[in-house]
Parts: sequence; structure tokens; C-alpha cells
Amino acid sequence: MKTAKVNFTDSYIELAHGAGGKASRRLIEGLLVPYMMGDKPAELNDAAYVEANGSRLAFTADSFVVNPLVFPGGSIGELAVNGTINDLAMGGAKPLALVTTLIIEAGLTTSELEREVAAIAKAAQRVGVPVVGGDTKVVEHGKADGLYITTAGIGLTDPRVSLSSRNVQPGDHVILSGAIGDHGITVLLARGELDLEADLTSDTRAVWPFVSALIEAAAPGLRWLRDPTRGGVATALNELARDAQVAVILDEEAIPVRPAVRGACEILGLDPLHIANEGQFLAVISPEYADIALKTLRSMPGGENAKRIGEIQAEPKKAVLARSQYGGTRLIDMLIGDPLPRIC
Amino acid sequence: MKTAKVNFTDSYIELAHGAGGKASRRLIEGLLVPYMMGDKPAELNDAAYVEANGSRLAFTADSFVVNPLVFPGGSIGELAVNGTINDLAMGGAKPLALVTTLIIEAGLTTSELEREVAAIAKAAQRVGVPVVGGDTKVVEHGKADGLYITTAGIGLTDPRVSLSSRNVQPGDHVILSGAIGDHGITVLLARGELDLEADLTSDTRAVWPFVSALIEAAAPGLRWLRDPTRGGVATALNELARDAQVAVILDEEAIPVRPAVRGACEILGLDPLHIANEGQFLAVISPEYADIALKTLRSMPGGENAKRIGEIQAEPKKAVLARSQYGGTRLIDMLIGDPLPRIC
Amino acid sequence: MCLAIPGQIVEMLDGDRHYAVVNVCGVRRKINIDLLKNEHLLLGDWVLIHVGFAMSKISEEQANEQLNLLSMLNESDEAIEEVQGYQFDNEKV
Amino acid sequence: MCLAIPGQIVEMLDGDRHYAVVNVCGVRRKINIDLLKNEHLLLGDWVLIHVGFAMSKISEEQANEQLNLLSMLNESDEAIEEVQGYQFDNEKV
Amino acid sequence: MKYVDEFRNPELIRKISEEIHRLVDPDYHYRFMEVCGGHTFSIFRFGLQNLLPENIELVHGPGCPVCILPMGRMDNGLSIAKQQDVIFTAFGDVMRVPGKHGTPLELKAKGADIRMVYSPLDALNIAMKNPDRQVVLFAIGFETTAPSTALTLMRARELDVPNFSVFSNHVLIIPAMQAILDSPDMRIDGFIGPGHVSSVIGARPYESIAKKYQKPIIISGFEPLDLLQSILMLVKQMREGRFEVENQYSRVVPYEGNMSALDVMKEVFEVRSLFEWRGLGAIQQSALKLRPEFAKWDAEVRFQVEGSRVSDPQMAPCGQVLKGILKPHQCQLFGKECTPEHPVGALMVSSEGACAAYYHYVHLQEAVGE
Amino acid sequence: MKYVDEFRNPELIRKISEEIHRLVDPDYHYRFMEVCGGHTFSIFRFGLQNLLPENIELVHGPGCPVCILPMGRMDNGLSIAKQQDVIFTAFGDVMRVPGKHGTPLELKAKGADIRMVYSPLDALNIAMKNPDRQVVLFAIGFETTAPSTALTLMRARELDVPNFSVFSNHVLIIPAMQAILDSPDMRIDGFIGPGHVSSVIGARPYESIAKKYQKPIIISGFEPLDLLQSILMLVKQMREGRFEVENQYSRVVPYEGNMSALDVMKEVFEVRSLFEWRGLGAIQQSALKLRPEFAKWDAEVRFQVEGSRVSDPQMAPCGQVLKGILKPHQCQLFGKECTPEHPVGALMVSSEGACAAYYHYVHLQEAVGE
Ligand code: SF4
Ligand code: SF4
Ligand SMILES: [Mg+2]
Ligand SMILES: [Mg+2]
Ligand SMILES: [Mg+2]
Ligand SMILES: [Mg+2]
Ligand SMILES: [Mg+2]
Ligand SMILES: [Mg+2]
Ligand SMILES: [Mg+2]
Ligand SMILES: [Mg+2]
Ligand SMILES: [Mg+2]
Ligand SMILES: [Mg+2]
Repeated sequence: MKTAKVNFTDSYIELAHGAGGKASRRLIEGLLVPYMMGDKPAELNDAAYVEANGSRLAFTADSFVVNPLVFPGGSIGELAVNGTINDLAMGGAKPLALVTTLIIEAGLTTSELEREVAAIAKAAQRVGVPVVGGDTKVVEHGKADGLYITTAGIGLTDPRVSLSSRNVQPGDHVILSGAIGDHGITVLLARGELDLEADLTSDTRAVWPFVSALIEAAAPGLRWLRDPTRGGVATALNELARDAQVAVILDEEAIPVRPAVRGACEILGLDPLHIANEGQFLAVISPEYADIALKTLRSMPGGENAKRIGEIQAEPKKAVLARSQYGGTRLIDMLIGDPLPRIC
Repeated sequence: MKTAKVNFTDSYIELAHGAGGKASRRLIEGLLVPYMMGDKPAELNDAAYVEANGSRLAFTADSFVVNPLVFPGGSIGELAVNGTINDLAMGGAKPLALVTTLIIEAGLTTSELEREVAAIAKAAQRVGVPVVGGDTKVVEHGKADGLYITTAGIGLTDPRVSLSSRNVQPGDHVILSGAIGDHGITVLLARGELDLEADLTSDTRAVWPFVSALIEAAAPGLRWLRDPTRGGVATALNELARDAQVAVILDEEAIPVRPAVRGACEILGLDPLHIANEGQFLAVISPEYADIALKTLRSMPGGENAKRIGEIQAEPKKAVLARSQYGGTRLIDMLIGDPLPRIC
Repeated sequence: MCLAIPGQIVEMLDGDRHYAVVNVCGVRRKINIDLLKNEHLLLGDWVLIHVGFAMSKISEEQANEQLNLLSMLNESDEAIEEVQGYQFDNEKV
Repeated sequence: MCLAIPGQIVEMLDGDRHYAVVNVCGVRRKINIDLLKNEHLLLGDWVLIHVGFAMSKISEEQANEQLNLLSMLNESDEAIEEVQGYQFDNEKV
Repeated sequence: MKYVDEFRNPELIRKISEEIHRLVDPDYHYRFMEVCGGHTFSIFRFGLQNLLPENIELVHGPGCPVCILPMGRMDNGLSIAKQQDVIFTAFGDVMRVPGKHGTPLELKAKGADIRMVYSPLDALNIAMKNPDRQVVLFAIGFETTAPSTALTLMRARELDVPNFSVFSNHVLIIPAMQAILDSPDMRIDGFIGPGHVSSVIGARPYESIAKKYQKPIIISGFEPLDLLQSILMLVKQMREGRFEVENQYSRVVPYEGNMSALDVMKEVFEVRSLFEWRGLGAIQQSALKLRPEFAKWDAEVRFQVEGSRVSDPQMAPCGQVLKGILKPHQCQLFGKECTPEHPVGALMVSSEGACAAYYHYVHLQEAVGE
Repeated sequence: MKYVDEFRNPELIRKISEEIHRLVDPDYHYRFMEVCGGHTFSIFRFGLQNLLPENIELVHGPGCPVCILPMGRMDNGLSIAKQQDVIFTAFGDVMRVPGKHGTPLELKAKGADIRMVYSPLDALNIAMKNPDRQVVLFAIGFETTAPSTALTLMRARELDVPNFSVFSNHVLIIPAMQAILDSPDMRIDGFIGPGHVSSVIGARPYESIAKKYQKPIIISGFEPLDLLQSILMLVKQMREGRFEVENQYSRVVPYEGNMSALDVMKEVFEVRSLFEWRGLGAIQQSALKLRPEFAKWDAEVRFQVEGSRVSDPQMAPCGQVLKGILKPHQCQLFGKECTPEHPVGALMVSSEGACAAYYHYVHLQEAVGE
């Protein structure tokens, strides 16, 4: 295996390397990809493609480590199903089957476990995808924060779509499926350490029904999909800008953010564009299909808040910029490390 | 989802529920399967089958939580690849692709991580299966024992074989691929708590080459395959006896056990039949094909120790019995809980 | 230098007179109000919040005055003069 | 009642006279030999090991005698008589 | 494996088996008690019952230190384990023994710092590595194990390790054998004597029992050949009307036992006037506690353990099984409420316990249709 | 969002911008320092530089408590954090600030118990919930934050919480402004004064500065309208030859400040004779330490912290950037060795730091080809 390209100089791993932002990207591109994928220039997508007997499969797995296990609007079990369904959907693939593995902390009560098992089953059933297998490990008390879940999924890609940052063109539109930041802020508040309360719920949901509808309505115009989970919209769009060598120009005022998400972000000095989502996606769509795509999403329950939030430009390459109504411009960077509440 | 069949009365989860023996089986069959698979009578195999565009895929995922991360003869990264390859192989499927997820404890050194990433890459390359994707989470220091790895795999089943406990017939032969207990004892000693030393190495390896050769040589006679990992040979065969409603009669003296494994088991009061393996498999083969199967295995490097260790009988149903040369008979039970060293 | 944010008092905690609950865009937090003990805070008052403490009571009057002034900018010379003369209240008084 | 297992002494630890290394089928452990301090253990001796301590020095002579006796069982009446009279050495002496 | 494999020689096993068949009185029902749980385990492990005439019944005795541990002692131990700064150490055998509120493993799952050790010295090492914590060894065992605990305590004194202590549950075999023989509802024709205990105490202590109760006692090893030979020796003594102490296990057991081991035991322990045995009740002079000189390392002193007596679960006749009065499968709970996975009594916990051994055996019998 | 959205009104923003353009002297190069890092952040966050004439240069001042924290203080704090029974608490801002051997986050990754708090009171609560541990608050901040720390310490005294202490790094703004103005290599035409500090200290303290150095000072809010209006007010004062203290932020800042806050500060803190500022060197009377009456809760006393002076990394001219002498991108390390992800100096850590803000800005400029 070619390891000449290893380029990761941090001497050990810290939380930032898992936070989905710059450090994550450095770890993945600098260490993991060179070993796993060798010389191939990697386009890191939510799901990988595998050819099997002439079919193009999407294949993905994600680990879920949320604390607390349950939060308003969802729980780790639901998250673990939706997250993997969404990664398949982002690959333009109809989900076929899931396998879940549980790493359980000794001492977890059966009722907590049963609640999550039921959540997994219910979330899978809701989107009509069977859980066909699993694995269970138990680790010593004090490890594993109660429960870690890993969900693997396979899906069948739709031959009508070809999704890749390489297809993204200047002039394409950027569409966002709904309000951002609900999940990240809900979980942050649910930890209780900040003593903040709000009527917020996680946005966790499977977005495959929306993607399926988009494929039906606008397949030829679909260029790229991404669920802005860890690292948020800012990170997902920076990755796009970098991979596609384009600029993403955002109309910041168009990005839907619920008041309570905004309030929490103002209090804590966070940027909603860096906050994780678990039921939203970004789509880049060619101009001819943007209107029908948006109309399609908006006509679906849960898609009412879909918005056109920006467009692709040729220059400045590799940048995400937000323009304000009064002519101010700011650079939107990837998340650096975990989003930390600040006082100054 | 049908939950009427939930039958799990333990009030919380302990290590035994992950040890691969009786408690694991109760958890899986009593709680997980009823939620996930509803009414379907589950045959719990190493890998599940999924139909996709007319192909029969095998799909599996396992989490790996070994402590220490490195032990003589292997490490968690190698284990994670081989274990998943082996589960696909046990489903009679040629491995197509892997996805690995890492749950890293903050503070793991980059060199430890790099060593495991390299081990993953090397193990995958050795068996010619690409790692096509992954996911990385970092959890707080003190969690996750350094590193947990989950590996998902998909494979393409060979249309010539149909593997199921339902196919197992009285008169069939039970073949074991090699010496047992090496992995479990190696890891136990590597922890250092028992102060025992031995020149032992884990048997971790991908057994797909052996299975592939068996399919070529004896496909019509292949009934059932299982890798006796956690819970060991005793647990795997008890599951077979139960699922197939047969008796497995072992010739205990025929079962290959290395002296050091035996010595450690004698010192600690453990039974080699309960110790985990990571590079062995059990095959049930019809009598006509048993000789050629055995010959095939023995002709391959690393297969020299393959043995016929027993046979299937109709009665006593659901039991695994060992017969000794002098006429003693003992019942081989599943592992109960973790194997605990004992003094009396 | 110091991230501070306006919030409205939505509950005075009778049990613990050091604290009140503020609302920021639907987000609520119990904050310490000891630093404004001379302000005789009432339900509905707006305060500036920093590290869990109310730092200052916000004057709606001053805010409106500022916005009015600015809206007249470029439209009347008087407004410009006002901006120029915009100084401390107590100095004007 | 008490899981104990024969092992052979493969190393006397000079630095710490309380300990020796034993070998059981290729598995080695440092064990405490204080309970056999009167036995003048030597390299190559076999001892019975329990919870990390040497409990007893194993007599090869006695073992062989027992096996010989048993192998003559059913084959000579003498052997049967021996089995019957098989008692403590010191009583015979 | 030297001293093991030779004693599993199939040909010799068959020979002795035949000899036993030849010598038994077909009209007499023999009841031999193997005192030691290690023997019970071997008998089932090697399927020796198959090799014996039907009229030889093996009765499983009290020689399993886990099985006779009263629930109150377990609860006392676990109440110490629950304390925040305590590291509670125990042999693997103890980890699944139920106290009133669960087993050590269950308590560990809930967060208590409970660690398995292989040797008492391991517990002392843990104490030396964790000077901020109190490290308690929950010691169990007959005279085989007690000297090791004693040496460990002497070492703790020598090194002056202040944060180490022992919760002693060490018990003595002779008083237990006497209690069984004194029990009115009990008939035993002879004893297979505990081999490893005897390597410490020697043969002499059995002689008064053999004489007083007129029962033959064969000190026996643990391999198939040893056990079969011991049974043969019992049959022969009965045939000849003798009731002597004989030593089948002479390769390991010297007549006088291990003097050094007896010395360290005496230095560290003294005999308790009374100790509760699960199922057998309180037996005089049947257990060991630390001498006052070792009070500093005595967990019962340090943690001010009050003797809590918890009776066995109602309906659980473990004591009668221990005494050989009931066969395990005659217990109402056997195989239903009480299984190796969810034991009610300790006899179902240890792989040496009569009920656990029987559970497998009965399943086997059912399985093979006997 | 009341008191926020109105002050981001695009139409008014455009109006003020036009007015500034109208009033500036096109031949003069204006250098205004926004003292406060919050202002720096807003300027970049809202792209305000775009709305100003080219000849108005905004110089980023020392008003970021993280940026001016000398590395030695960080090291002292982390040496406490490394102690085994300590829970070290700090605001999120501090977590990525490098000490000599790494940041709090890195130390946490290696196992130190370091927790982020939102309020000083949260740290006190942690102490009350963990009576066995020493809980230390690594306090930072100007006069805005110091009263909260003071009240927390008063509460700790009232409740007599023995395991809580504060490592005070609180600093004062007026001495810093003076130090900058005293610096010979420095030219500043006027100040955008810190709004939130002023809500505590009021306006009076600035008056002597305005007079002595003949510089206009506008106490300013943080929204786009506030900042632009403040700049307009500075331009007007210069046009008219005035150098007065004016209060743009009157909705929040009363002339006399917050008397209660000043009182609690005085009760708990006293002024240090000398304190090291990163980049600015030692400044007299520029920081706060706990009064002797609070020695019990003073981490510097409890942990006997010796003042360790660690100079900034060689080649790192953070101080000159802090004083506005160098622009961030004129630093040789800028964007190469020193990035927001791997900061060499603290100015690259905080989102209020001039270098971090500039890093994004310069990338943006490059990006948009300006
Ligand atoms: S089956 Fe259980 S309850 Fe009954 S005697 Fe045996 S151990 Fe006791
Ligand atoms: S770029 Fe880094 S080193 Fe240079 S002045 Fe800024 S913070 Fe200091
Ligand atoms: Mg994704
Ligand atoms: Mg994925
Ligand atoms: Mg939900
Ligand atoms: Mg995902
Ligand atoms: Mg598995
Ligand atoms: Mg398997
Ligand atoms: Mg599997
Ligand atoms: Mg290997
Ligand atoms: Mg497996
Ligand atoms: Mg992922």
C-alpha cells in the first residue's frame, strides 16, 4: 500500500479530529485515505460506490457517539438509522438494508437499551428499510458513554443521476432543505451544562423521500448532494468549493435559522453555519432544474422551508463567501475543532 | 414493528451480554431480533443476505473492542478486517468491499492510530478487498479504550452453495480448520494481569482463501460454516445443534489445541472449547465430500492442522457431546458469561 | 472583548432573589442579577447578559433615539448636528 | 476445591529468593516458592502450583510407582495386593 | 503434559474400571462422598460415572469454597466493594456468586471497582500501585489457599502497605467432614479425600475421623486414573472391612503435609469459634480469621463489618444437597429458577458446585435418553 | 431579535457609510483603533471594512483577554490542571490557547480533567458537586467579566466552599490604552472605545486619556450601525478639531458605569503593581489579583504558583501587531507556521484576535482578487 503521501503531523488525536471540521479533514486526508485508498485521488463522499454484478451499489457506515443518548426530538438509535440512510441518499441511492452494531457500556439499563433498539427499528421501518443484521459488544463500566452505535447501509444507485463535485458548474444553484442548527443546538442544550433551555428539537429524519422526489423531478440537473452534519453547512460547502474548485456565494439572509437556534448561537458566540444538522441536505442543481427542484421540495411535508441559499461561481476558487444586503462580504471558513462556547 | 416476542428480563447489561455465550444469545434473541426482525424466525448468521438487482449479496458489520490494541500476532486493525472478511466467507460470499469506522479515544497517539490504519490497509490488501469508505469519531479521554473499530463488509454469494443450519443432516461431518484457542489466550496473556507468558500468537487471518477453495472442491457438500469467535467452538456448535435440531458428537481428542493454550487453560481453569478464535472456522460437510474437503484444506499453507472433529447425529437433539476414548461422555455447553480464570 | 447579549426578563425568581430568568429569542437561562440590584428590575425589562450575569439594563429610549437620529441622516442637517452633539445624557442635562 | 497444576521450575530468581519461574506446557509464570523453602528446590523440579504459589514438590518416583502398579492391574495378583497395601511411605518405612 | 496426560491413559482407565466392576458387591448400594469440588468437577468433566457400576453412587461434598460461602458474607464483602475509594479484588470464582443484591460482576457493571486476581499477591501489588485507594482481597478457600493469603499478609506487614486488607473467608475441611458425619440424616460409606488440601494438612488429621466414624478415607488426586483408583481402594477396604486413611495421591501429598505452609497459617490466622456455612449452618472451629497482630490488614476490622446473616432463599435446599441428602435435581428450583446462568444458590455457580455439575449431567442424561 | 436586528438595518448602514465617505478628508490617512476584540470580530463578521473609505484604517487593539494572556500565565494554569485531584475550569475561549507544552484541549486529551464553563458560577457549582476535588477557575477578562468572578468568590466565601479557587488573569483596559499611546512607534488618531467594559467602568476613566493625548474616544456598541456611527463620530470630531469622550452606546452604557459592579470588584480584588501583557510587556497597575481576605480561594496562593515568564516564540511579533504597529500579514509566520488551526500566538486563537480575523480577511481579499 502506498503510504508516501501520509501527511499528518499532529502527535496525537484530540476531540477536534472527530468534530467534522478542518482537523477531521486533515486526519482523513492526511492519514486515513493515503493508507486505505493509496494513490487514488479521493473524493470523500457520504457513501462509496461498489460495482456488483453490473449493479452500482452505495455502501456506507457511520458511528454515532452522541451524549446524551436521548434529546428532544430524537435519540442515538434514531440518529444512527437516519444518518446512514441519509448518507446513502446523498449518494443518490435507494437504501436497501442496514446492519447495526452496538457497543454497550456495562451497566446500561435494559430499558435504555430497549428504547434505543425500538428507536432503531422504528426509524428503519419508517423509511421502509430492513435491519438485516447486527453485532453487540459490551465494554467495561465507565467506557462508551452508555452506548455507541455503528450503522452500515447499502443502497442501489439510481442510474439517472451522477452525483459528484466534479459535475458542479458555475451558475448552479445551492438549495438547502430547511432550517439549520436544530440538531447541534438541541443536543448542546440537552447536556444541561450550559443551563440553557429552549423549545427546540433535533431535526433528525431520513431525507431519502426528498431525494427520491428530487430524482424523479430533476434528475438531469442534480449535481451534488451533502448532508451538513458535523461541521455544519459551512464545512460541507467549503469541502464542495475545494473539491470542485469553485466559489460558493451565499445569500446569508436566505438561510433559514430558527430564532432559538440563533439566540443560543448569539449567547454562546457560535455560528449557526458551523452547527450540526441531522435531517437537512444541501443540493447543487443546474439552473434549469433549480425551480422545479425547489418546488418539489416545498410541496412535501417537512420541505416547506427549503430555500435557494446561494450559487456557484467560477471565482474565487475554493472559497465560500457570504454577501450581505448592504454590501458586506465575509469569508465562511470550515469549522476549526469543536464549536466551543465563548465569552469574548 | 412486532415487539410481542420480546423476552429479556435482565434489568441491565453486563459484560456477559457481549461475551458471545448464553447471555449474548438471550440478549440478541430476546430483545434485538424481535424489534429488528419482527416475526421472522431468525437464523442468526455471520452475515445477512440482501437481494439487489438479482444478485445475492452478503452484508455484515462487527465492532471490535479488544484490549490491548496490539497483541502477539496481530492488532485490532487486522482483527477488524479479518473478522468481517470471515463473516462474509461464512456466508459463502466473496468479499467485495469494506467500510471501517473508528471511535478514537482522545489522547491516542498518532503513531498508535497510524499503526492500526496501516494494519487495516495491509490486512485488506492481503485478501485483495478494498476499503472504500469510513468514518471517524473521537470521544473524550477515558472512553473507548484507545480505539474501537467497526468494519462493515459486502460480498457476493457463490450461487453454487447454500449454507444454512437447515441443510445440516445426520451423518454429516464436522471439520475444523486448525488449532483452537490461540487468539483468546494470546489476548488474555497480553493484558499482563495474569503474569503468564507463552510463545503464542493470535490466529487472526482471513479464511476466505480456504472457503473459496472449499467451494471449488466441495460446493455441493457444503452445508454450514461458522467462525468460532467469542464463545469458541463450544458456543458455535451449540448454536448449530439448536438451530438445526441435531446432536453434534465430538471426538475431543481430535481437536487440535496447542500445548501452551492447553497449559494456560489448565492453570486458569478454562476450557479451550470456550476460547475465542479469529482465524479458524467450522464446516459441516456431507459425508461424500468430507474427504476431499479435508484434503483441500490440508493441502493449503495454514490448513495443515485441519481436522475432522466430529459428526452430526439425529439424537440427542440440541446437544453437543464429547466422547472420550475410554468411553466417558460429557456435555459441552455454551459459554456462560465471560471466561473467568478460577482457582477452584 | 466581552460577548454580551440582550435578553428580556421573563421571570423573577422569588425563591432566590439573586436570580431571574431571561429570554433570548426563545432561549431561557437563569442569570444572576446581583450586579443590577440598584436598578429595580421588573418583568419585561431588557438586560445585557455576560457570563451568566446581567451587566446592564438596556434603555429603550436611548435605543430609539439613536435609530431616529440615524434615520434622519442625510435627510436633514439637524440630524447631523445631533449626531455630532450626541454625548452623555448627564452632560446635556 | 483447589485448582492446582504441575509445573516445572525453569529459572531460580537469584535476585528474589522468594520466587522461581515455572513452565506449564510452554506457559511461564513467576511463582512464590516460600511454602517450599524446606524442599531445596532445584532447576528441573516439578511443583504443584496454586494461586501463584508452589504448594508441593511432586515426586516422580511415587508417580511412576503408581503407574507401574496400575499397569499390572488385572495382569498379576501381586499388583492387586500392592494396590490394597498402597499406603503412606513413612508408614511402610 | 507431564503428571497429567499419563493419568488420563485410556487403557489404564479401562483396566481400573473393569477391576472395580469385578470387586463390587452387586447387592450393596455404595455411597462415597468426594469431599472436594475439584473431584466433582473431574468426575463430570471426564464422564467417570459412566465407568462405574450402577450401584456406586458418588455424593458431592462440601469442598467448594464458593458453594459454602454464606450469602451474608458475600453481602458484607459487597458492601465494602461499594465504598467509593475501594478496589475490591477477588478470584474469578467469586465473580458470579449472588449476594442479596446481586453478584460482584453485576456490581462492577454498575460502576464499582471490582477486579479479578489470580493470586493474593496480585491484590497486594494493586494496593502498592494505588496508594490512594483501599484495596481489599475477598479471600476464599480451604487450607490449600489459606497459606498463600497468609504469606501475602506477611509480605504486606513486611512492606508496611497501609492500604491493603483481607476479608477472610478461609475455612477448614475437617470440621466440615465431621459435621456431615454427625448429621443424623446422612449415610456415607467412605470418602474420597481432598488431594490438594491434604498437600498442606497431610494425612494425620483424617485418622481420627476414619477411626471414630469407621469410614475409609482415600486421599485422592484429580485425574481420571486417580479418582478411579481411589474408588477401587474404597471398594477394597470395604470388602476387607477396613476403615483406614490411605494416600492414593502420594506423588503430591506427604503424610505430614507442608510444615512451612502450616507455620505461616498459624502465624497469621486463628480459628474462629463459630462460622456459618451455607447449607450446613454454623460449625464450630471451622474457619480462619486474622490474628489481632494483623488487625491493621483485616478488612473486617477496618470496615467494621457486622456479621450479617442472610438465609438462603426460601425453597432453596442447597444445604441438603451439600450434605448429600438431596440430589441436585430433587431441588424444586433446579433447572427452573436456578440455572448456571441465573443461579439461586452457589452450588449452581461454581463449576465445582454439585448443582452446576449435575445440571450439565442431567441434561446429558436427558439428551442421551438415559 | 430586539436590540440586535434594528442595528443591522441595511438601509441605515448604507446611509452612515455614505455620510462617512462624504465627511472624510480624502488626503488624510485615518488610523482608528478599535480597542475591543469584540469590535474586531464584528468588523470582520459584517465586512464593515468594505463600507469605509480606503483612507480609514482600522487598527486592532489589545482588548481581547485571550490575546494578551502571557504564555507564562497559561503554563502556570496548566501546571495546576495537571495535578491529579484538580478539576480545571475555563471559558471555551481559553481551550485552544497554546502554553509552552500545548493547549488546555490537548492536555485534556491526555487525561487532565479540564472542563469548559459558561459562567464563573458554573465552576463554583462543580466544586460543590465534587467536594473531594480541587476546582480551579482560570479566570480571564477585562472589567466586564471581573465583577462576575468577584460575585462568585463572594458566594464561595458565603457558602464556605473550601475546594474552590480562582486563578485570576483579570486585566484593566485603561492602563493598556495608555501603554499603547505611550509607545513611541505608534500613531493612532482616535479610539473606538470598548462598549461592554464601559458598562461597568463608565465613561469618566477615558476622559483623562482623551485630554492628555488629545485623541477622540467614542464608546461604541457592537452592531454594524453602532460601529459605523462611532467611526462617523470620530471623523466628525477630527474634522472639528475636538478630542472628547462620546458615548455612541448610550442604550447600554451609563456615564457613571455600574456602581454595584465596581463595588464587588473592589471588595474582592486589588490592583497588581505590575502584570505582564503578551506583546505589550509588563504594565503597571494593569491587572487584578485577589485581596488577602480571599487568599483561601486564591489559586495562586493555594498552588503556590511562581510567576514563570515565558517569552513569546521567537520571530513572533504578536506584540507589535497588538499595538497596531504591524499588520498581521506582515508577520513572517502569518498563514504559514501560524494559522487558526495551529496558532503560534494567541492573536491567532481567539476569533477576536487580530490575526485570526485578518487570516480570514486576507484569504477573502485574495479570494476576491483585491
Ligand atoms: S438447584 Fe439451586 S437452589 Fe437448588 S440446591 Fe442447587 S444451588 Fe440450591
Ligand atoms: S500571525 Fe501568529 S505569530 Fe504572527 S503576530 Fe499573529 S498571532 Fe503572532
Ligand atoms: Mg454525511
Ligand atoms: Mg458515511
Ligand atoms: Mg424524531
Ligand atoms: Mg452521515
Ligand atoms: Mg458479530
Ligand atoms: Mg462470526
Ligand atoms: Mg457479523
Ligand atoms: Mg497476524
Ligand atoms: Mg465475526
Ligand atoms: Mg461519516
